[in-house]
Formats: sequence, C-alpha cells, structure tokens
Amino acid sequence: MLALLLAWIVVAAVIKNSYFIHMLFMATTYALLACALNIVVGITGLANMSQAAFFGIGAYTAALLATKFGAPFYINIIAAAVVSMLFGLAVGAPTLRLKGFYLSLVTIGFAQVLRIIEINWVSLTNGPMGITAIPGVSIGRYLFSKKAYIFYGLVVLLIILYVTKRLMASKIGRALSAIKNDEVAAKSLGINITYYKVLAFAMSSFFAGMAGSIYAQYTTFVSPDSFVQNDSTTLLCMVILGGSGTLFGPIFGAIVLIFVPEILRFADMYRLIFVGVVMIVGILAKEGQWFAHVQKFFKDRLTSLIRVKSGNREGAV
Amino acid sequence: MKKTSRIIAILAMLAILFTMAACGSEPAAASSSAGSSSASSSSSSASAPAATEADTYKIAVALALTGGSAEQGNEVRNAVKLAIDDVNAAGGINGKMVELVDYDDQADPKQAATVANAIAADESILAVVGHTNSSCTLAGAAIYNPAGIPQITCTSSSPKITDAGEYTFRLWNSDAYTAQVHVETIINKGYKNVGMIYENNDYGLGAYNVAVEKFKEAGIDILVAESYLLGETKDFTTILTKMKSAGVEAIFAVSDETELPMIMTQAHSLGFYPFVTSTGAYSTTVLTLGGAEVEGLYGATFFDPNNLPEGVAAFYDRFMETYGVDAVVSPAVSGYISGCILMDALKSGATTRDQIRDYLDSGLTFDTMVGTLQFDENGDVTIPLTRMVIKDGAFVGTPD
Amino acid sequence: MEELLKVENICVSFGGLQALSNVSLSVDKGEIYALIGPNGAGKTTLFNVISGFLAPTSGKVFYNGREVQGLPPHKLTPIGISRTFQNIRLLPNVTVLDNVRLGHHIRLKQNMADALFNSRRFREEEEKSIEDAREILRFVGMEKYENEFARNLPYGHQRKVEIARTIATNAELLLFDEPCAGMNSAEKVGLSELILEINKELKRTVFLIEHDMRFVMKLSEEITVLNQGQCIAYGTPEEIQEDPDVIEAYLGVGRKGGQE
Amino acid sequence: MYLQQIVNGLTLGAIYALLALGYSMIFGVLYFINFAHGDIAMVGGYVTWFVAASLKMNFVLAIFAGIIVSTLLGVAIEFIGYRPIRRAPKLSAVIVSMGFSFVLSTSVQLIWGTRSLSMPIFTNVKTFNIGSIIINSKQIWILVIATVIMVLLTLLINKTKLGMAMRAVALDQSTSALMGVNVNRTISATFAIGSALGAMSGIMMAAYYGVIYSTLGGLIGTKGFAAVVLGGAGSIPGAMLGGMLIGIIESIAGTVFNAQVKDAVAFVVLILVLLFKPSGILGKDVMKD
Repeated sequence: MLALLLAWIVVAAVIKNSYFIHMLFMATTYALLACALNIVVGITGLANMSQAAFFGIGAYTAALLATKFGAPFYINIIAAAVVSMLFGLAVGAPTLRLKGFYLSLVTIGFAQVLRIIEINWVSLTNGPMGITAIPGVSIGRYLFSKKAYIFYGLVVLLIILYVTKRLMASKIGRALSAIKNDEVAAKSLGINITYYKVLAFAMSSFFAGMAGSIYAQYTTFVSPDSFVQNDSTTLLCMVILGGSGTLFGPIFGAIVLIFVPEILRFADMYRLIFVGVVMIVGILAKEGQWFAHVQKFFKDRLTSLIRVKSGNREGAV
Repeated sequence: MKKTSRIIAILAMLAILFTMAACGSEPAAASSSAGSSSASSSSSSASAPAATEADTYKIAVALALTGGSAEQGNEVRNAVKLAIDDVNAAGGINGKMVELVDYDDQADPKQAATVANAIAADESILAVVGHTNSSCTLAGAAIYNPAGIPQITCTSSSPKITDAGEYTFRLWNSDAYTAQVHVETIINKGYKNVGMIYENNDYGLGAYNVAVEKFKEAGIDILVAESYLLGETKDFTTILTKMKSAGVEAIFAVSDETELPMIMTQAHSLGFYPFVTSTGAYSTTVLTLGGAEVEGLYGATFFDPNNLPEGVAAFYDRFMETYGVDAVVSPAVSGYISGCILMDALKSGATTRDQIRDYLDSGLTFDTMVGTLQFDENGDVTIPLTRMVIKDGAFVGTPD
Repeated sequence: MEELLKVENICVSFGGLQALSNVSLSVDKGEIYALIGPNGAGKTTLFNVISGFLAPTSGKVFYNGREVQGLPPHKLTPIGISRTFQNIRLLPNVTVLDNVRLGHHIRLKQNMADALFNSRRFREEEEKSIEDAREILRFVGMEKYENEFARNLPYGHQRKVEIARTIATNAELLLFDEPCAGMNSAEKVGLSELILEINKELKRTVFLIEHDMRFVMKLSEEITVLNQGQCIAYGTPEEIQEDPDVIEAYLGVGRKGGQE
Repeated sequence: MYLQQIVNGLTLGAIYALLALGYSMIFGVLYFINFAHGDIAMVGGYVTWFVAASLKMNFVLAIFAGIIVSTLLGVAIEFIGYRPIRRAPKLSAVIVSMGFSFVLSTSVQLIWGTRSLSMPIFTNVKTFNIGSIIINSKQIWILVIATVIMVLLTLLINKTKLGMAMRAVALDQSTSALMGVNVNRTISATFAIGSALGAMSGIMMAAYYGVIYSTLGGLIGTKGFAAVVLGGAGSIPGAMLGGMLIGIIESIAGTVFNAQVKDAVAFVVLILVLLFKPSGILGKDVMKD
C-alpha cells in the first residue's frame, strides 16, 4: 500500500503532461472523497448518497470566501470543512435514527434540495452560471501550479487515512463498527448509537468539505452541474467496489472508477454502459455466488423434474 | 486467494501510474485517430511550431455529445465535420489533411475541465470548437487561455464568456440582442398583457433582464414571469394556468427546441391560445414535436427561411443528406461557420495555436452565409436576426 | 436484603395487543432471580423494558432506588444494567477479544484527541482494557479463542463470550435471556456453574429468563412466572414447582416446558 | 385557478401513482428501492414510440409491445442482478440497480439518440369546459386507464392466488417458502407486474407531454419514490395515494410559489415525511426491528 502512495507521489512529481496532471488530481480528489465517505458507509454502515453535495458545499464555501473576501487557502479549507460539517450535522442529527434505505432516500432528497438552492439563490451562488475566477492557492508569493494541488490533496488524503486508522483502533472506531455489525448489540453495551452515527456523518462531511475547497481553488470555477447525484453514486461505488470498511479500499475504487472510464473515452457512449456494467458485475462478483447462481440455474433446468423448493436460499451466505 | 488478488490489484494500480509517468510527455491518446505517432516533445511551449511536424492539422471539438445538451452538441460537431470534410475533399491544406478529434464533456464542467486538459496536453491540436453549455465553456476557457489554445464556442451565450480570455471566441449572439428582437415582436404586435417563461440559466436570466427593461420602456409590465430548469422541468401546466388566469395574451419564451413544443401543446390542452415568440422556435425539432400545435409560433433566425442566401441552401442540403436528418438548426450553422473560419485560418498559413488566435483577433471580416462577421475586441460577434413564423408546418420569413 | 431492581405495574401494548399487564417484581442485590413462562408470555418484552430497548406504556422501573423506565440503553448500561440476547448478538466479524472489549466502551475515558495523538492515557487505557478482557475470558474459560472471529466459534462458546461481554461492562445487574437455549446437557451444567461463579465470585446480581426447568430450579433463589403478559406466580423454586396455576399454564400450551 | 391546478395535478399524480406501485411492490418483497425502475418505465415508452412511429403500427399494439418489453426487462434484471445477491446487504442491491439504470438510459441514448421524439399516440386532443375547469381528452384517458389498472391490481392482490403469494412473501420469505409458496416465482411475478405498471406510466407520461426523451426515467423515477415514501413503503394503496398527493402538492406548490419550487417540492415532502412519519401515510412501522 505504501508502495502505491509512494508511486503516486513519484508519478505526481515526474509527470509534465497537463492532462495526466489533471487526471491524477481528480483521482486524488475522488480518493479523498471516497475515503471520507468510507467513514460513514464502510465503517459505520450508513448509506449516505449525498457525498457530492457535501463536496459541493465545501467548494461553494471556499469559492465564496476566496472571491468575496480574498481569504487565504488555509482559512478556505477549514471554513469549507466546518460549513460542510454543519450541514452534515443538520442532515444527520434528525435523520440518523432512520433505517438504512430511508436514510439513503433522505440524503438523496437533501442533495436535490441543495441543488435547487444552489441554482435559485442567485445572489449568493450566482445560480446556474456558477462562480468563476476563483483565485488559486498561494503561499506568500508562490502561486500553486496545477501539479501542486495533487500534493495538497495528497496531504489531506494522508490526514484522512491517519485519522481513520487511529480512530479505528480506538473506542470510537470499535463503537462505529459495532453499530455497523449489530445496532442492537451496540446499544446494549451502552453505545450511544445516535451520537456515534452523527459523529461519523460529521467527520465524513468535514473531509468532503476539505476536498471541495481544494477542488474549487484548483478549477477556479464551481457550478451546480459539478455536484450532481451521479457523482454521489459513483463515490458510493468507489467505496463499495474498493472494499468498504477497509482503510485503502476506497482509494482503489477511486482509481479504477476515475481512470478506467477515462481510458475508455475513445469508446464514446459505450463507456457509460461499461461503467454501469462494472457496477453490476463488480457487486455481483463481490457478493460472490453469481457463478454458482448461474450454474445452479442450468442444473435446475437439466434436472427440471426435481422441483426447486424455496430457492431463495441459494443466495445465502 | 484474497491476498493474491490484492497484490494483483496493487500491481495493476502501479502499472497505471507508471504508464502515466512514462507517457507523461506524450500527447493524450484520446482521439479517434488511428495512431498517435505524432508525439512531440513536452518541453515545447504552445507557441512552438510543434504541429508542423505532424502529417495532419488537428482540430478538436469539445462538446456535450452525450447527456443533457447532447442534441446541440452533436449538431455542432457534425457541422464542423462538414466544414473539414469540404477542405479534405479538396485535397487538404498545403497537402495536409485536417483531422477532427471528438471530446465529450457530457455537459458537466468537471468533464469539460478534463477534456480541456486532454486537449491542452495534445500539442498537435491547433484549435477547439466548444463547449456547448456556458458553464462548460467557462470551465474550458480557464484551461485553454493559460495553455494558449484558441477556442470558439458556437452555442454558449453567457455574458461572462466575453471576458473569458483572449483565446476564447464566440460565434453566437449575446443575450441582449436576441431578447431585444423578440420583445420588439410583441410590442410591434400591440400586445399589452405579457408573460414570460425562461430557462433558469445565464441565458434565460440575461434575456429576462433585457426584456423587463425593454417592456418597461414601452410601458408594459410583465404579468407573470417564471423560470424553469432546463432538462428537468417538463410540466408547464402550472405556469400556463397561472398565465391564463392572469389574462396573458402574449408570451416571450426563452426555451430550447425540446421544451418549446411542450409549452405550446400544454397551453392548448388547457384551452389557452396565447401569441408566442421564442428563442428556440427556429428548429425542425419544433415542427416534428409540435405538429399543428406550433402553428403561428414566432421566432427569430439568422436569415429569412424563404429567401436563403447563397451557400446556405447548399449547406442545408449537404448537412441533411450527410447525416440523414430532415432539418438544420442554428447551432449547426454557427458550427459550420466556425469550422470554415478555422479552415480559412489554416489556409492563410496560420498553423500554430498562436497564429490561429492572432488570425481570429486580427479584425478580419469573414464572409459567411449569415453575412459578414467580425470578432470584436472581446472575441464576440453579432449575427443579425430576422423574424419568422411557423405557417402550414414550415418556417416563413415575416417582416413584423 | 437490599433491593436492586424493582418493577412496578409495568404495562406494554403494541397497537391493540397487550403484551404485559401490571407486571411487578423485585430483584434483590446479589441474588439469582429467574423469570419463566411459556413462549409468548412477554418475558423478553419485560427484559426489553428493563434494559431500555422499549419504553413501557405505563408503570415504573426502579434501579437502586432511581426511576429509570424509558431511559435509553446507553444511559442504563453505565448505571449498571447489561444484558444478553435470546439469539446471540456478538459481532460476527470481530475477534472474541474485541467483542469482550466492546463491553469496556462506557468506562473508557479516552477521547478523540487521545486516539489521534496516541496519548499516554490512550495507550495505558488500551493496554488495561486488553488485560481486563483477557482476565474475563479466562474467567469464562474462553482465553484460548481470543483471536478467533466470533462467527467461527461453536454456539455454546459464543454464549459464553456474550456473557463475558456483559461482565466487562462492570454492570451490577446482568440480564441473561435464555442463556442455555440450544445447548446440550453437558454445556448446560458448565453454564450453570459459570453463572453461579459470576454471582458468588464477581458479586453480580443475575436476572435470567430460562425455559429449562432443571436449570432454573437449581440456580435461582426466586422465580416469577409470566403467562400471557401477567404474573401468575412468584416464589422459591419449591413453591413454584407445586403451584397449580403454573402447571396449568405450562400444560395448557403443550409441551413448552423446555425439555428438549 | 386552484381547481384547475388540482385537475392538472391529479393527472400527473395518476402517472406517478402507477410508477410508485411498481416501486412499492418491489420494495414490499425485496426491501430496497429499485433505482432502475424509472428507466424500465422509460424503455416501455421508447418501445411504444418505436412501434407506433417507426413501424407505423396501431397504437394499441404499440402500447402492448412497450409493456411486454418492459416486463421482460424487469424480470431479466431481477434474475441476473438481484436474485444472486438477495441475502447480501441491501446497499449492494441498490448499487446494482443504479448500474442497471446507467446501462438502460445510455443504451436508449445509443439506440434512439439524444433528441426528444414526438409520441404519436393520443394526439387528437379535445378540451371540455366544466364550469371554470378545462379538462382535455388526454387527461380523461389517463385518469380512466390509471383507475382501471389500479382497480384490477387491487383485485389481483386481494383475490387471486398469486396476490396471496405476493403478500405472503412480502410478510416473511422463509415462512412462506415453508408454506409451499414458490418464492422465486412470486418475486419474478412481482417484478413482471411492477415493470408492466412502470411501462404504462412511462407511456402515459410520454403521451401526456407528446414527447419522449432519454432523461424521462430519472425524472419520473425520483417523483415515484417520493410518492412511495409519502404513501408508505410496501403499501399498495399507499403508493396510489402517495402518487396522487405528490401530483397535487406539486401543482399547488407551483401555483403558490414558482415552477422550480414545484420541481423540488417532491423532495421536500420526502424529507419531511421521513423526519416526522417515516412509515408514510399507510405504511408499516419502519422503526421496528
């Protein structure tokens, strides 16, 4: 794993081609977002489908601070993280008592409402036109090159990984994983379920906000089109395909789902189908039994005289 | 087993990363072209005559080829292709063929930035036609300008594009001019009770602001004005019911060719028959989708459809024949003109990015099928509009 | 003896269904108390009320003299109530040791900063927690399995780990919901010895639900019998065995006596 | 004007309700929201368009073709995608359904292009004045057909053996398997019926607006699941009620505020319902374990 990160750094240092720099930056940003989402989805087992919305909140916060007040990047990133976290708390606190799928619907609804606000609150967000000419990050007189943002992102990524790793080894991490594994058991051990769920949500949105700030200053342009439901879905896929709950899995997921569609760009529209197929086959293969299922199907047809009784067990783990 | 697959995964990742590092100095191979043998040194700056070593001139289109605005994007792409095919059929330029490279931004600014970077990295690409949506055009401009790639957008109308940078040009009308033409249509007809429907984007908002001002000058207040989300709002009955009960007689609709027929159809199904003039009227999509419902709809176009200028008819025929469609829309016209202007630039000997930019910005006038055009100091043009109306299922020019 | 838990006129109804009506009982400090009754009598419902998983429709629960009905589990565990479940609820993909350590959750003082900076307090606390958990595992005889995933243990062992986890919370009152369900008789003997040890050596009060009459009669000092949501009998094991109402309740619903 | 808006809302609501029924039935047996459902509905609309406009066949035939293709599609998706992971975490099934949604919407764009297409059914519109309200023949058709379908569905669920099996499976899969219900076949049947209803909804939507377009699936899809949550997930009458209510609430919100509030109001309703009454109007208690 360390090798991968090292390679990442080396490659980031070596490449000159602006397109690859951009791709590597996007991969870093999405790895960051996926790792943040992993805290909620992977470790705590909550189906948050609005990660892109928190990403957007962070990006807008940073964009507004940078354009209206000329705030320096460290203020931007912290403010973006905090504002995004506040939204995370506002969404999370009242809804986290809901069961998995209802929670995901609330998050989808939240993201949609937020998008409508982004589009309609023209005086603040400049509506669908977005905010342009966001100043880049500068330290003293040194203005970040596009490449520098990869390292900026990597630093934050390392922070997330460190925090996640430390937390997983502590009381907090154990409580979160207990919630994921068995809420009732967790409750019976005196774990305050709601508190820890909100905590996970807050941390995840906090880091997503950071990613948003980096992204806004990198592209110098934010608009509602950049933070849509598809992005949230893709992020969820990154976490789950990469290995939800593992420390580095989401990074794999991010790399695959960023680079593979890009490699397939020549394939035009077919690549979107490919992404869909990756989602389907990836999950089916991951949950296993798919080939067994197909095999069983044909076997059943061959021995069709034997009636299959209660076949719903064939997918049993 | 699990461990093995993990190791394989890590190796694969490393492979991707190192491949990137290794070919970090080569152009992106995202094109539809056969070989990217035309690798040029990464150290060469944008102004270096890198492309002259290549055996083709490459022009990129970066448009919404899929997703929300795919319709317009594909029209423009096909039109540019036609302009290039013309040149290639005539033996190319200086013995070299012109090659078109497609990039799809999916109407997503993030994707627009990605393809813009891909284009910037491919030193052999001389100029870009794109993007479709204003948000994407702006996201792209933020990359093209520092990289020094001339960009022409054929559909984006945001006022911000005017200041997007010295490498960004626009072959499309500003909001203000378009809106003014439509407002005058309504005023000339003598309507006093006016409503407005507009897309909630820079285009719609810009037009709305102009319309409010122009109507006010004529002593008219807009009774009902509502915006909607392009590509998402499909039900206009609520807006139309409001207008009907407010007594609206004439509507200025800033809508594209997909929504406009829906607005007309839905109005009529409410028993509401207002006078409508719209920015999106001049499109055969309106005719095919709207059928009898769009009779009497007013619009504005680059030229009188009954009296096509020389060259336009030929372009129409070729476009329709080549792509098997039965109509041509305005973005196709501006796309074709953009393509032609870029070809002119190449023919004039402008064969680097900077030379093409200088050519566009030189104040030259271009004789195009919509008349004589000239990029102003901000890289904008004004394409004169004429009014038209739909009569018996066809577009007819009208003086009023 | 001093009263530890007192349940007073508890009623619970789901929709129109009366699951518990006017149930009262009291558990003394340091005793082993049993709740028996046929299936569907409302035993687990009462446990859910006591452990905070369910708020009663009416009635009161006192713990150490304090009114606690309706408090959530995360408030009850710290003051001393911990429970097991009828269907074992260990975390399947977590090691035995960590499962037991989860019981320490409420008494670990570490905060996020300690965890992030790996402070001395954090390290000491973690070490102590591991040691304590091993100690408890030794006590229940599961020390060999500390690194096994819980899902890989046989049923009887899982039950012991779950009990170890309740001990780890330091709770004074342990609620065991059918601890020997699904065990063979040898395992049952072992379990009853363990429960006695918990009671005598660790000085914990044990309140259990059980079907196995022999097990209950051997272990418990006092018994309450529930049937259809009501207390139908209360007394020592000897008194219960001869109570005609109890016999009828059991015979009336068939062979639910528990002998498998 | 409000009466008129309610009539408009009711028409849309009937279409949402048909879609919501499919969602809800599938939710009832598998406990997850099938995100591909809206796209299955859209495919139904496109097939109908293809048969009616390209093959120039009778519109009734076209509608049946659309319904049949959607039904087969729904059953196939369940078989390939959901059955193998029925016991896996629901989130996995959700991702798979999103994958199918991607594949379907992109395939439709590849096959029929990204242009909006004119739907050649119910084009002959007459309007009728009833007092101050205007209702047109399209709206009448939609309301009548939707009502008939809902009545038939209610009969099917309550009076037939299949309906009983569905209810049993929704209640408890393993127990109904023990009782001799063929769970797999029942779930397939649920997908078949749900997808057919979806197709009907997609066709009506396209007919109502007179056009069909490739983003239709996602658009009505979101309204559909808002309706499911409002009515109560898993409840058949709830889905009908929820759909109608969403349609009416949208129209009213559009009148009182503006068109964009109208588009967002379904989500606001969704959030409010989940916050204050997560079980919806007629749903089962979702907070229970």
